Amino acid sequence: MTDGASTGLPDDVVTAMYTNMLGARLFSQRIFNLQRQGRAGTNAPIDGSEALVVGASFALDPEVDWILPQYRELVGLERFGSDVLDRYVLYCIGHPDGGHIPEPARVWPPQISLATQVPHAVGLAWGMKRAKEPGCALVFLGDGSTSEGDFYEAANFAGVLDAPVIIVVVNNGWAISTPITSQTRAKNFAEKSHAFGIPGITVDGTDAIAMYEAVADARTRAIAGAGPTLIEAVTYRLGPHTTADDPTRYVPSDELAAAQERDPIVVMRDEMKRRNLWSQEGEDAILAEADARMERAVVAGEARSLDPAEMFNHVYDEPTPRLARQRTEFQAK
Amino acid sequence: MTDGASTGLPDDVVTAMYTNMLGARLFSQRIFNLQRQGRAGTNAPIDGSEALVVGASFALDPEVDWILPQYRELVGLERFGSDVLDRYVLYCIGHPDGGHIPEPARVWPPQISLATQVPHAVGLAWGMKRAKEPGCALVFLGDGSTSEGDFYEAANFAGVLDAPVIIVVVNNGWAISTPITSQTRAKNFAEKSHAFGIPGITVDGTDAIAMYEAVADARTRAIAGAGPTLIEAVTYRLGPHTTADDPTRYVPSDELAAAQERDPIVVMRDEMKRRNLWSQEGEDAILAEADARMERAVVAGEARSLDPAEMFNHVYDEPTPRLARQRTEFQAK
Amino acid sequence: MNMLEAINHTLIAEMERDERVMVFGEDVAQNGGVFRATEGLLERFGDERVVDTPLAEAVIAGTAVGLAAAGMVPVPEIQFLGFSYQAFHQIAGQIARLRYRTRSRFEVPITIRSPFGGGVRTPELHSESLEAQYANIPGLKIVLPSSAADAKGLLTTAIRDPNPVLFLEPLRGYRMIKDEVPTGEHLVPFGQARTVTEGSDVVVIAWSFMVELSRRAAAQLADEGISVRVLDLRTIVPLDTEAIIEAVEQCGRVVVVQEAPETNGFASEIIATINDQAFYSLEAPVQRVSGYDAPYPVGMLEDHYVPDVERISTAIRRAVETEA
Amino acid sequence: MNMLEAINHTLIAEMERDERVMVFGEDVAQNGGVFRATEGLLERFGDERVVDTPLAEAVIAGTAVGLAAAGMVPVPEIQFLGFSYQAFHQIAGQIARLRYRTRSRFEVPITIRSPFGGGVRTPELHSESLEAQYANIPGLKIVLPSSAADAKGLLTTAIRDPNPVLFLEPLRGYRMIKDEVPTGEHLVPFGQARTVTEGSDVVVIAWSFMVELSRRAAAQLADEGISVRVLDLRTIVPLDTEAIIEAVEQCGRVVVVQEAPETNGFASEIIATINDQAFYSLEAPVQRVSGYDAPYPVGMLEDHYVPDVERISTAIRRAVETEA
Ligand SMILES: Cc1ncc(C[n+]2csc(CCOP(=O)(O)OP(=O)(O)O)c2C)c(N)n1
Ligand SMILES: Cc1ncc(C[n+]2csc(CCOP(=O)(O)OP(=O)(O)O)c2C)c(N)n1
Ligand SMILES: [Mg+2]
Ligand SMILES: [Mg+2]
Repeated sequence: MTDGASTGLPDDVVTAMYTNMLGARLFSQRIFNLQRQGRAGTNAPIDGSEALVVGASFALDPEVDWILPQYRELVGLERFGSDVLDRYVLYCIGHPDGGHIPEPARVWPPQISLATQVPHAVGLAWGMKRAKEPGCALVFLGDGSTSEGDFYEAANFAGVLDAPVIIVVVNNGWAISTPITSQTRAKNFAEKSHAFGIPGITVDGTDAIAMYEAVADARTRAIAGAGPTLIEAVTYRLGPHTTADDPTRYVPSDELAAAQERDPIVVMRDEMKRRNLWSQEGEDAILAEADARMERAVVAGEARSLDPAEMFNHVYDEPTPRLARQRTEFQAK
Repeated sequence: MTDGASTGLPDDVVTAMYTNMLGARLFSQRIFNLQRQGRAGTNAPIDGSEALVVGASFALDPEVDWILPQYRELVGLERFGSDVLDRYVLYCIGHPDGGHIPEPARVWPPQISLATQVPHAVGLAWGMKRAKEPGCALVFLGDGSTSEGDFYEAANFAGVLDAPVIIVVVNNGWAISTPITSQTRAKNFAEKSHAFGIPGITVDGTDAIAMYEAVADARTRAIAGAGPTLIEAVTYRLGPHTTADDPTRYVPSDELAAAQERDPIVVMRDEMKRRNLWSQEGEDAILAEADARMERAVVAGEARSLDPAEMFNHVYDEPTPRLARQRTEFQAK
Repeated sequence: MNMLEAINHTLIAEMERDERVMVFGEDVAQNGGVFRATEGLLERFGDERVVDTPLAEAVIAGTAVGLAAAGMVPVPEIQFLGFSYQAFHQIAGQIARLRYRTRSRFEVPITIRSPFGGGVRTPELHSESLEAQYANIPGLKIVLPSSAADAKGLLTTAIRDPNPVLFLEPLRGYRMIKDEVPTGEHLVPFGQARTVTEGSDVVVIAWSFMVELSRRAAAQLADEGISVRVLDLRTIVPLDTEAIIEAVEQCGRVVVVQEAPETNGFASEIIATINDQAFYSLEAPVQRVSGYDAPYPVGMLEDHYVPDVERISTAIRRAVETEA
Repeated sequence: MNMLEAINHTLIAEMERDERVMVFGEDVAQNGGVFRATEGLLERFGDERVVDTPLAEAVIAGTAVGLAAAGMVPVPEIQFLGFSYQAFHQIAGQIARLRYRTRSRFEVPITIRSPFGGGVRTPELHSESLEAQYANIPGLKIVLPSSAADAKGLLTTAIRDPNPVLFLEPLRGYRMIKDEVPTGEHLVPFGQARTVTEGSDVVVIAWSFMVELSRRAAAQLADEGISVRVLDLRTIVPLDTEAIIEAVEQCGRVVVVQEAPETNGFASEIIATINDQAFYSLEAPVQRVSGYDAPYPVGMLEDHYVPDVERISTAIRRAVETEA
């Protein structure tokens, strides 16, 4: 495992990352609560993935690089534009515009059909390479999702193409109730890279700086034309799978307790303290601001109007005659 | 690569293997010619795979083990019962009974949808393990087929299950016109085993004895409960992909010439000579007998009757009312 | 008993009856299934028969083929029907054909259970009604219970059937649908539609959760003096053509209701079947009520998308009002 | 020019016109495709635009999504339509929906080319007609040319269409179908059926290779004094409902021909559409001619399975003879 010992990252960057991580957890909790109040649908909290998401996003260039998330990461991508969170709130409350993260944010919407986003990322990287664009694509998928054929097919093809793509396996120990030991006998998820002939590394995913460095290295390689990298970011899912899940049925409490010791927020807070960047007031201010930011997102989201006939738009660029007929019938009701 | 140096295999076994290999090539050529005469459909010659097929089949126990072929191997499985060839001839001439290899032969019919047979083999091995049956399942797939999700998903699950399955990747350099370099960047196909946490070995697939030993070892492990093995058998496709293919469009002639030096029949003939088992008369007799055997298969196959209404049978155990109605209509025509 | 309980009880009963029956899939063992349909099976039957698989639908379906060849009776679960797409090549290309390809050397007594259908604010690909995409594939049987009693009777039949069965469970009905479930062994044969309510002016043909909505529409219209028969197909393959013909002959007017998109949904096949075999009994065109030809939408739109009692009632009125 | 040549020429023309167009798939580059549809493209456009992929249909379809997002116009080939099953989750679950999910942030100008259809003794899963399984999936357009000229005109339209298109090529027609192909730019709009032969007693509605057989049946029946109109749908999504209605109104009698299995094939949708919109013009039930509800069979049986001129003629006679 790459060690997360602190490096030359400037203090302001470290502070920005910590701010982002605190925000991510708060946003996630707020959305979770919205579901409990019947104001949002099923959603998956980020708890445990803050460091790896924020670390990765800081190592990328939002102007040229792309992020293709699974579903747990979107609350942590503030660096890629404030639209990401605003739209994710819409997504969670069930508004169709939630799937539309507007330009210039280079972030795809949540992917529910697991691992299908990996071929998309590889295709995108392939296209960027052909177009001689400067960036790369980074895709997140879970440990469980690595069992899907799409992951293997895409990672393998990425190798052949030397595509500028970074594949991040978020190993949080669980796929709903299924532990990684039921998922694979591979020594770890980085080992899977041997099947594709690409580099694979395991990173401490609770350490934002370690993640930052791993992604920065992979990005340098990708952009230099040296091809894809598989990064396994090891963490632990600190919350339930989603609002619909009861982890006490299957998560061993001692395992969870041990994982909480390595809570990514705590790890980063320690780094902040080590650098003399942390204070209670500072933390309170960050949280207050995040809270206000989230409040604005929710208020705007819930106020956003929606014509039910929107349901017929964007199926094609222009509706087929049949769809147009259905829309007319619907509106005549 | 495991070395194919000759071992303690008794002379009569070596002779039987050689006989089988010669037969396989002859059968394959005859079926190829049937297509040229308009008497059979598209088929894929075995040339280059004789040693690895025969070597594998000799390391298995036809009474308890199973073989799930791709499509190129069926002419080489005489050891699993003479029905295998007879039915394969029916298959190639387009008779539906060709897909039915009768009991007790533990061989599945050809698989056209590439790599889909790997999950079947893993399921079969899983079931045998649960039933505490003594055998194992061996599945063949091509180098190209390793790019399919089914291969990865199945090999990975096999690892988790400790299923008694042997996965043989026949690396013959090509998938139709696509060379292995366009298929993957993995160092070799045995390396893919790291993704599944199972042993992977590369074997000289032109050497029947080396193949025999590799499969025998894997079988011992499987039956002892030690789980699956991935075996890469390296050879070269000496003929066209199928009767429909023109390899001169893409196979470099020097590469082919080099491969012909390692023609598995020649390699085994050398071993026969080394053991003083070979004579021209012996070879002629084997070929004459194989020829007669094939002639019988073709005559019987072409004489086999077929009621067109067979088309409605075996869709279900009993036809649905609609299918029965369709059959009645068909017969009334 | 609700439908979920009926399914759970049936799985237990069948696993007790036949020790070849195996249940496997994502989160079915330790967690008892994300809806608890397989609750308690692991404790009862052990981890050789109740297995949490890796997250890979193709190999869930594909290993079922091999297990069947080894003499097992596989009852895999696909967590949501939308994810059966990942296994489509195994279901449509392999499971549906193995018997045919091998002239019955290999039987395929597989029952794939999977929830589907909308109305409960699930994420993308959790709600889609895909039965029509499977109905065009010969070799499968497709079963869609609409009551708890039928869930038991049809699941029992499915598990004992030597053919591959897609057993599709209405997500919205899991807990909402409650009815009397026969105790003891209970088998409902495939291909026998059920008359849910008697009626003579018009017949509404439906399956799965749309039966429940059609029943409500029928009850409502009874007050208006319209006598509505509701016919629950129960299985779409095999199809109870006789019951359809008989109902069309008696009522002359027909409504077909499906949750799936209009174009080439299974309603089209019902209409084609009526055209083929009961054309002269039709007094008016068949009315079809469907989801729209748009992907299943997100939460705020889904109640507009999925047919509801009002749309069904409107179609019924239109059917009876249309001139002969 | 035969259909294969028309396709090849069109690919060349479109790649010359628009350098964003990329062709990729199994054996399409070095080998020029197993049927030579992509012959010469590699030499002409280089290995950045014409790419042999690994043997993995899901990633062929899936990378097309990403390529489109990078501004390319992907024209992937699936070697045989039967193997699109391996990519079903990407085609049905992703390609068909990305525009909808993202409210058009991401367009999906992908044209998936794939041969299908029987009659030429191919191995298993090479001959299946699967169009109906795709027609129930909103977001796709489904195009099935029956002439070389249309192959050019429709493929040009497909490549320029900003929506995902399944472009399904009749294997049996690749070399057999030959006709005059307009030189220069030629676009055939989607959703406009083509009247292949004029006639007034009965209309035969077909698509892809079944159009050719229907034309032959029509020619044959002309001698018997039956005037048969043949309508080639060209695209089933979008569907030219107007042309269908008009033909039904004028002929009163209808035959629908498909190669796919009967149950829930696209013929069912045609019949349902006629029921919805031209019911009162029907003088007799629509006759449907289909493959059977069995998996596509092996070589010795396929000529019995696939509809032929005789079965179509019989259905036409039955349509005109049936009492009103
Ligand atoms: C193709 C597919 N199969 C099944 C599911 C249902 N499902 C949703 S999340 C999940 C577990 C995902 O685990 P993992 O990939 O480890 O991600 P995590 O939730 O742990 O971040 C499952 C099985 C799905 N969404 N997509
Ligand atoms: C799923 C699937 N995709 C594509 C094909 C078409 N096809 C038939 S054989 C072949 C190449 C197979 O190569 P490989 O696996 O290396 O086996 P080999 O023929 O070399 O023995 C292809 C692409 C197929 N049969 N199945
Ligand atoms: Mg996980
Ligand atoms: Mg090969």
